[in-house]
Amino acid sequence: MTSPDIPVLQARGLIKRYGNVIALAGTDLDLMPGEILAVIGDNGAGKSSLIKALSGALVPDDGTITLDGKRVSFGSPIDARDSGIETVYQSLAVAPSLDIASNLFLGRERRRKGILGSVFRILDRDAMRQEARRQLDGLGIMTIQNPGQAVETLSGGQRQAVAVARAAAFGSRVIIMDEPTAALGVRESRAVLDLILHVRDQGLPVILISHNMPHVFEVADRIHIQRLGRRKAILDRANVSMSDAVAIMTGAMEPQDGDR
Amino acid sequence: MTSPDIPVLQARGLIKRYGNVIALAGTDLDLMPGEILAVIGDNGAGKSSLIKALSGALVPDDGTITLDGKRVSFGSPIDARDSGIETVYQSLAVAPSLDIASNLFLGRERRRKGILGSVFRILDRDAMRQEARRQLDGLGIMTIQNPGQAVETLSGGQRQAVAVARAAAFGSRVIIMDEPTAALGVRESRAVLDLILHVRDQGLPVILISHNMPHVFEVADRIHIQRLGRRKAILDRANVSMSDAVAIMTGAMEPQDGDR
Amino acid sequence: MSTTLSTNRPSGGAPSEGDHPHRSPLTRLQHLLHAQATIGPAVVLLLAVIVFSLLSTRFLQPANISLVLQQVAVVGTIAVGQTIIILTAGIDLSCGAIMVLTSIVMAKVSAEHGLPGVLALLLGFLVGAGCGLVNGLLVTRLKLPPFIVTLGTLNVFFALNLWYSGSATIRGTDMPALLLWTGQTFTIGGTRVTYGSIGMVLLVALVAFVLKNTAWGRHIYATGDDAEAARLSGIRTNRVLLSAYGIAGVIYALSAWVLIGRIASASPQAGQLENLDSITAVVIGGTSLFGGRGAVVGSLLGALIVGVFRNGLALARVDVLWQTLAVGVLVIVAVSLDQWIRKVRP
Amino acid sequence: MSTTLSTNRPSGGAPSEGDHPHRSPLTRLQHLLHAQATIGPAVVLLLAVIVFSLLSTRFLQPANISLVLQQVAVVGTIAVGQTIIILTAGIDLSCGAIMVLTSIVMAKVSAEHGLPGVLALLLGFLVGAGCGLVNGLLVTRLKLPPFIVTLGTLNVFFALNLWYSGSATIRGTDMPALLLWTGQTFTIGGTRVTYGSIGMVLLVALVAFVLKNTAWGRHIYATGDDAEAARLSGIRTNRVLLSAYGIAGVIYALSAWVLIGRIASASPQAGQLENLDSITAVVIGGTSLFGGRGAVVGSLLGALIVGVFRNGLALARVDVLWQTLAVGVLVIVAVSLDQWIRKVRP
Amino acid sequence: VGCGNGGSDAGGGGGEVLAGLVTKTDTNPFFVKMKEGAQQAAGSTGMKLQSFAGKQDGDNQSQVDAIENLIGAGAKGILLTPGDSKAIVPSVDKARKAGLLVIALDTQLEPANAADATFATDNFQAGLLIGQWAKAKFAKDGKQAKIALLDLNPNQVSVDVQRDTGFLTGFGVEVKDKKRIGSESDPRVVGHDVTNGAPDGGRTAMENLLQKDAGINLVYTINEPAAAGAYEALKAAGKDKDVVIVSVDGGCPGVRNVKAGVIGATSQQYPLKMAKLGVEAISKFAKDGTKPQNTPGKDFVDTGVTLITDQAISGVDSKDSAWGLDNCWG
Ligand SMILES: Nc1ncnc2c1ncn2[C@@H]1O[C@H](COP(=O)(O)OP(=O)(O)OP(=O)(O)O)[C@@H](O)[C@H]1O
Ligand SMILES: Nc1ncnc2c1ncn2[C@@H]1O[C@H](COP(=O)(O)OP(=O)(O)OP(=O)(O)O)[C@@H](O)[C@H]1O
Ligand SMILES: [Mg+2]
Ligand SMILES: [Mg+2]
Repeated sequence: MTSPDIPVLQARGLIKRYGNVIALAGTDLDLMPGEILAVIGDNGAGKSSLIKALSGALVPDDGTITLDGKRVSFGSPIDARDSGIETVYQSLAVAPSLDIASNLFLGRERRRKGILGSVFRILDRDAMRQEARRQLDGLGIMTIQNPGQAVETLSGGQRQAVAVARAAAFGSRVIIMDEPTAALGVRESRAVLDLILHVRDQGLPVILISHNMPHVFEVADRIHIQRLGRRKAILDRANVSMSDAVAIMTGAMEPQDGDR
Repeated sequence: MTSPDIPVLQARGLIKRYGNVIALAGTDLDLMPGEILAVIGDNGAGKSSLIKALSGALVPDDGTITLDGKRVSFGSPIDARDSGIETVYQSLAVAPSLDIASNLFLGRERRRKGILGSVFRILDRDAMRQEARRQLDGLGIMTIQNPGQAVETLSGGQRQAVAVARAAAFGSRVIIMDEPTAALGVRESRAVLDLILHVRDQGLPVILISHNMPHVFEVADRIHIQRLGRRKAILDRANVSMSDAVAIMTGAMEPQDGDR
Repeated sequence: MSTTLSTNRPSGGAPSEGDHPHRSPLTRLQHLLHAQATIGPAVVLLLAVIVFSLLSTRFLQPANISLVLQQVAVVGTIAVGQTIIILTAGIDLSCGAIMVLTSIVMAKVSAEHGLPGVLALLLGFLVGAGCGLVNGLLVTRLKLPPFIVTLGTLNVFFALNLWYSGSATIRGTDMPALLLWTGQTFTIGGTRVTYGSIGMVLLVALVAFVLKNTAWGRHIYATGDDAEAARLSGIRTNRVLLSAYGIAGVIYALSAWVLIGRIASASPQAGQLENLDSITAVVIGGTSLFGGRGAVVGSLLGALIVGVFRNGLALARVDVLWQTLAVGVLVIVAVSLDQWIRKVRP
Repeated sequence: MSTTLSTNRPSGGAPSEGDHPHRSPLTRLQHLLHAQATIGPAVVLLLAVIVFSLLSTRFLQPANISLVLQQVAVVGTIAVGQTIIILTAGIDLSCGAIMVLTSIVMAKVSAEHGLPGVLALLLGFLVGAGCGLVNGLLVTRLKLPPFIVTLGTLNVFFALNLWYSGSATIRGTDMPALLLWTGQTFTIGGTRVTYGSIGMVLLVALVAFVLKNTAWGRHIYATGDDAEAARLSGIRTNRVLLSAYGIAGVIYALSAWVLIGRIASASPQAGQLENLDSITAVVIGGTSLFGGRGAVVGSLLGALIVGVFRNGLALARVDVLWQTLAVGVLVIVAVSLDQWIRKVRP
Repeated sequence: VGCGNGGSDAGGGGGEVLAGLVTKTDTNPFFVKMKEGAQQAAGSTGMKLQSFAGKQDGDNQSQVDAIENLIGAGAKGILLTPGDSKAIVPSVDKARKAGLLVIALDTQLEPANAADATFATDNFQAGLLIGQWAKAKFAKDGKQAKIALLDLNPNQVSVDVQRDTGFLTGFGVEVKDKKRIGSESDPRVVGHDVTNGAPDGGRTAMENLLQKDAGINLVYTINEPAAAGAYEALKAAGKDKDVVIVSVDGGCPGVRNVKAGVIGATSQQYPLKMAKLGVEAISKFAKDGTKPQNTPGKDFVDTGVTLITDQAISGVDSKDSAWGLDNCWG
């Protein structure tokens, strides 16, 4: 389905202004099949804005996005989701008062079989619970005992796990994660990193935003450096040191020609 | 004023329950004069609850707190603040619609001199602005140009800087920071770590909560490991490896006797 | 180090608050009774009933209970629509005005223009839906707070009602029987019950079921909980909000039907107090004004609590003045008690 | 690597929205005019004035302007208290009931029990403060939403008013002159102005100054913005809330004084519409119902907008029915326009 | 079923006869006085009275609830001042079917015979009287009238319409539709505005009408509180000496205002009398089942209106304010 040379997801010249703040100043992005692409940058560099544009949560003022070589334009997160792009937002985007299963299936609920589902549009709650259970088990999330539990009763780490599980369960083309480990403990972070590797190994490309350099250098295949609303450089993890990446990121060093 | 052998801040057997969740299961804490004490632990280990108890934001169900050897009991954050304990909370605790100067002086506003201040209780806004400017400059926070700017117009990093500046400006006995670098970029985190070292060098002890082991091992003098609502171990940074600390934190290893 | 995505809580996890996939009917019932949002108002209602039945022997007579059901039918029906709006973190001050307008439309087109009852009803539902959609469009397109939108449309709809009706009450005797049907009674176990009361109870059951068992229902909760999170989760929140206001409008039209049956006429002066009354019912019923939490069954209980209170005080021959005062105190006490009950739960 | 705590924004920082430490009076004025919360309503008011002065030549006559000021004096005064409450993220439905109760107390103790005017006023202020504190205590102690608390106390205070007054109006001729003073006029440039109108304007100025220039004022905003953050920042939020309700109560008592002067009597039937009217003024004035954002000057403008509208429509001989409709539309248009103006600002 | 025979086991009252009073509101002093009158009459006839009220003018639903509660409580009769005189009829029918005597007070039902009896002021007559008086006064003074009408609210409730059109008719203005306010097209009428029957509304309405036409010299008001507010507006505009205010009610503060020259003339009505007659009728009905008879030639028992003015004009019957004070209510 995807050729190894055409980027799965490509952005060109994305621009987004908020009043007189320019969040994206014409940024590019290339995500190759099967890779983990890390996006790093200072606070306010436009990382979240970039991935929001890719996931339809934000409509850019200008610029183009292509998915598997075909131009797309996402008017809402639903459009991106329908194209197989799943996103874990920095703000998590879960509904605290709903249970885990409802959250997992939010916006793509399963309906009962037969007339009950097609005409009366009744949800198949049991099926969703069981499926949620299976998903969580599959990801090794064992501490969540009851998929009928309200998300607001979960710890921060468990909530993060639900958001990640949702993306992993439904993503069919691309998975995007915006600082998924920011609030997590060492062990929980570890589990998320393992999950990212696991997803990649199944052939799905992943975009990972993180401020944690050791994490980035552990899992990323390539590193996209965002600076002042633009892509400053794109580095191969194998060919760059952590300190050089940080130096480019903060503007202390200019990237080499080959990196641009 | 403080003897090097008596802990500045000491907690014994703090207990806090939420319904049938036990956030603190009888935890201890010792902060020695002039040290940076890191508190690490899994998500939900009770770190935030512990420092909330120390800063008066939460009244423990049981247990004692002593400040410079004298027993204290804080009914509200104001009590702790009046005793010289300043805290940067995980949730930042700033008022977004107020300007930076107002936030810096929130709850301890400067009043005009003379009758205007004493009787009519009119604020000395100019003095507060100037003082805020001085504080921010002193901390090297140069990108905030105008202390009259509303905090909601600041970036996450700049907000964090305001919260840290407030603690640094007013802390006279102890400064507590709950994950101050969680949302910060590499450079911004660096600045906060430098600030912590700077404060310690001026003789103020600091409690730092963080999930970032490299940060912890860079600045901490001692490391308090919180686990399941209790202090599991207390380690000297010089004598412990990062992987051992993480192993104890996650329960994979038992601490040695000397560490308890 | 573990390679599973697992987190740990000191106490072994929060109490389970949802339902388990496989349960006996009894467990289901038990869970229903303990559902967070309705246990409080149920206890308050029980207390009120106990107290009033001690104060007056008439209180627990079937005829009186049927009476209370009739008396709360209108506000109880409106409260169902109000609950949906409040669950989306909105508030509807225009509900009463929509009800009056639709009742006048139903009555007038049939009484004066000779439209058959069914068509008159249908037209009324259309008008109700239209008014609701106006609210919904203003909320979603202009991004105005619902409080303000409905504060404005409250005046607009009420003025339209006065204009269309010429401020004249339309008598039931001029209307087709269908419009008055909600006021008809039938007998259960020797007690007369109106179709309107039964309609209210069925509506509550239906909406409770829909909120729980359809995607739309889940989306109402998710949108009210955190609209931005819901949008990012792939919910078309604007569409959800619009449909919520539209459906609430239809429910207000239903309440107009109940109202016509109840007073056997259509009065353009009605409905001016229904906004605060329905909000009171919803709030006493345990639904949060901040959205995303609550249940429509609670609102029915809330309406019943107020109804039982008014009726009980009247039977106990308490003066109107003190009834007003007592209802004020009731609101505060009932909501405090509800909050306290929730805290006490494990 | 830099050792300073510095962050970077692509565009060089957000626009400066506060005031600079040193400015000329002119710059100060300019900043005042451009203050976020009041530019919108000011523009709306200006537009309304322009339109109505084109519709009727009488509109801009000083006498008519003085009239509008008198007509909004009561609701404008109440709106000051309402603004304080809304700034704390609350809402006060009981404001009108507190006003009537205090007006009756002031009038009755002086007219029937012969208390001197000063003492009657003082007692009125005490009652107002007491009612406000009851609201405040229920909000802070029981942690109930202000909407519910004041929905309850609204009934309680109103019932107390009816009970204490025996529903009888007290005539101005029986009262000491001081109580009626707010209705007295003096002449500025040939135009008669009542002390009540001037009192409202001064009150707005005073409260605006206090909110901006005292710690208490800052704490009101901080508490409304995010109560938990304010508490953690070392603000005694309960005390702030309590004082806000208490002071609002005193302001309602002031509005009672203005009311007595305006109608030269004390009527237990007054004040039933003041809750929604004052909220309308506050909301049109650009204060957010979510708390923490807004200004009391905006509320005065909001009250004036509604007053100008009603007066202008009456002068343009618009029927009362359509006035009701127009006010409904006004609320929505004014608030939309305000939001749009804010968006347009750089 | 349950309702009708509910009366036989007559509650905790120990055989006492229960009568109900349902008023439009419990805030208007008119109804408060009516309640007091009924209470007194009930006391002296050995009955028990329970009163209810709508929450505001036109609140039909609360009145429906009240009637049902009274049927349920086993009342023998109900005194009712209907908030919506048409919409309440079906509930009244229900009560009558259940064997209760229903008497309309103050305001007639539509149709009037829906109640067993009506003890009311003829509101049209009340308006007519002040209209006739004003016409005679203006004729005598040789002035051309410019009229402002301060009505209740935009809802066109029957009392409001009857008084307004009665006044205009009495004054000799041709009213095209006696069932609606504002159907006339006489140039002498400057305009109508609404007051909610309260002083503040009266003042604002007067102010706005004065802005329309500063030459207004005759003001009709729905009731005396509105008149008091209108007077304040006129005083502030310096016109209180040149303008004649007429009103309806005859409450003691209103009559005092007649005496003070604030109000030129008012039509006094008698809520205490209505209430007393009503209670007595129920008492009688409870004893022997007889129902009251209407005033000959009318479809209700007219409790009378009296024009109260200190500026008596020949040709128009009136009493002075001293008499009015002796007979005023509250
Ligand atoms: N909704 C918004 N309104 C106004 N400005 C915004 C908005 N969202 C983002 N911005 C601004 O756009 C710029 C880029 O923001 P963005 O969130 O994309 O940065 P980021 O790289 O994700 O930062 P962080 O590492 O702190 O998450 C910032 O200056 C931010 O203040
Ligand atoms: N207000 C509260 N109500 C109920 N439970 C709470 C509350 N605050 C904390 N808890 C529970 O107490 C336990 C300890 O929480 P705490 O916030 O202290 O953990 P933490 O160590 O700071 O975690 P993190 O690293 O995620 O910040 C958790 O299980 C949490 O769910
Ligand atoms: Mg981001
Ligand atoms: Mg924490």
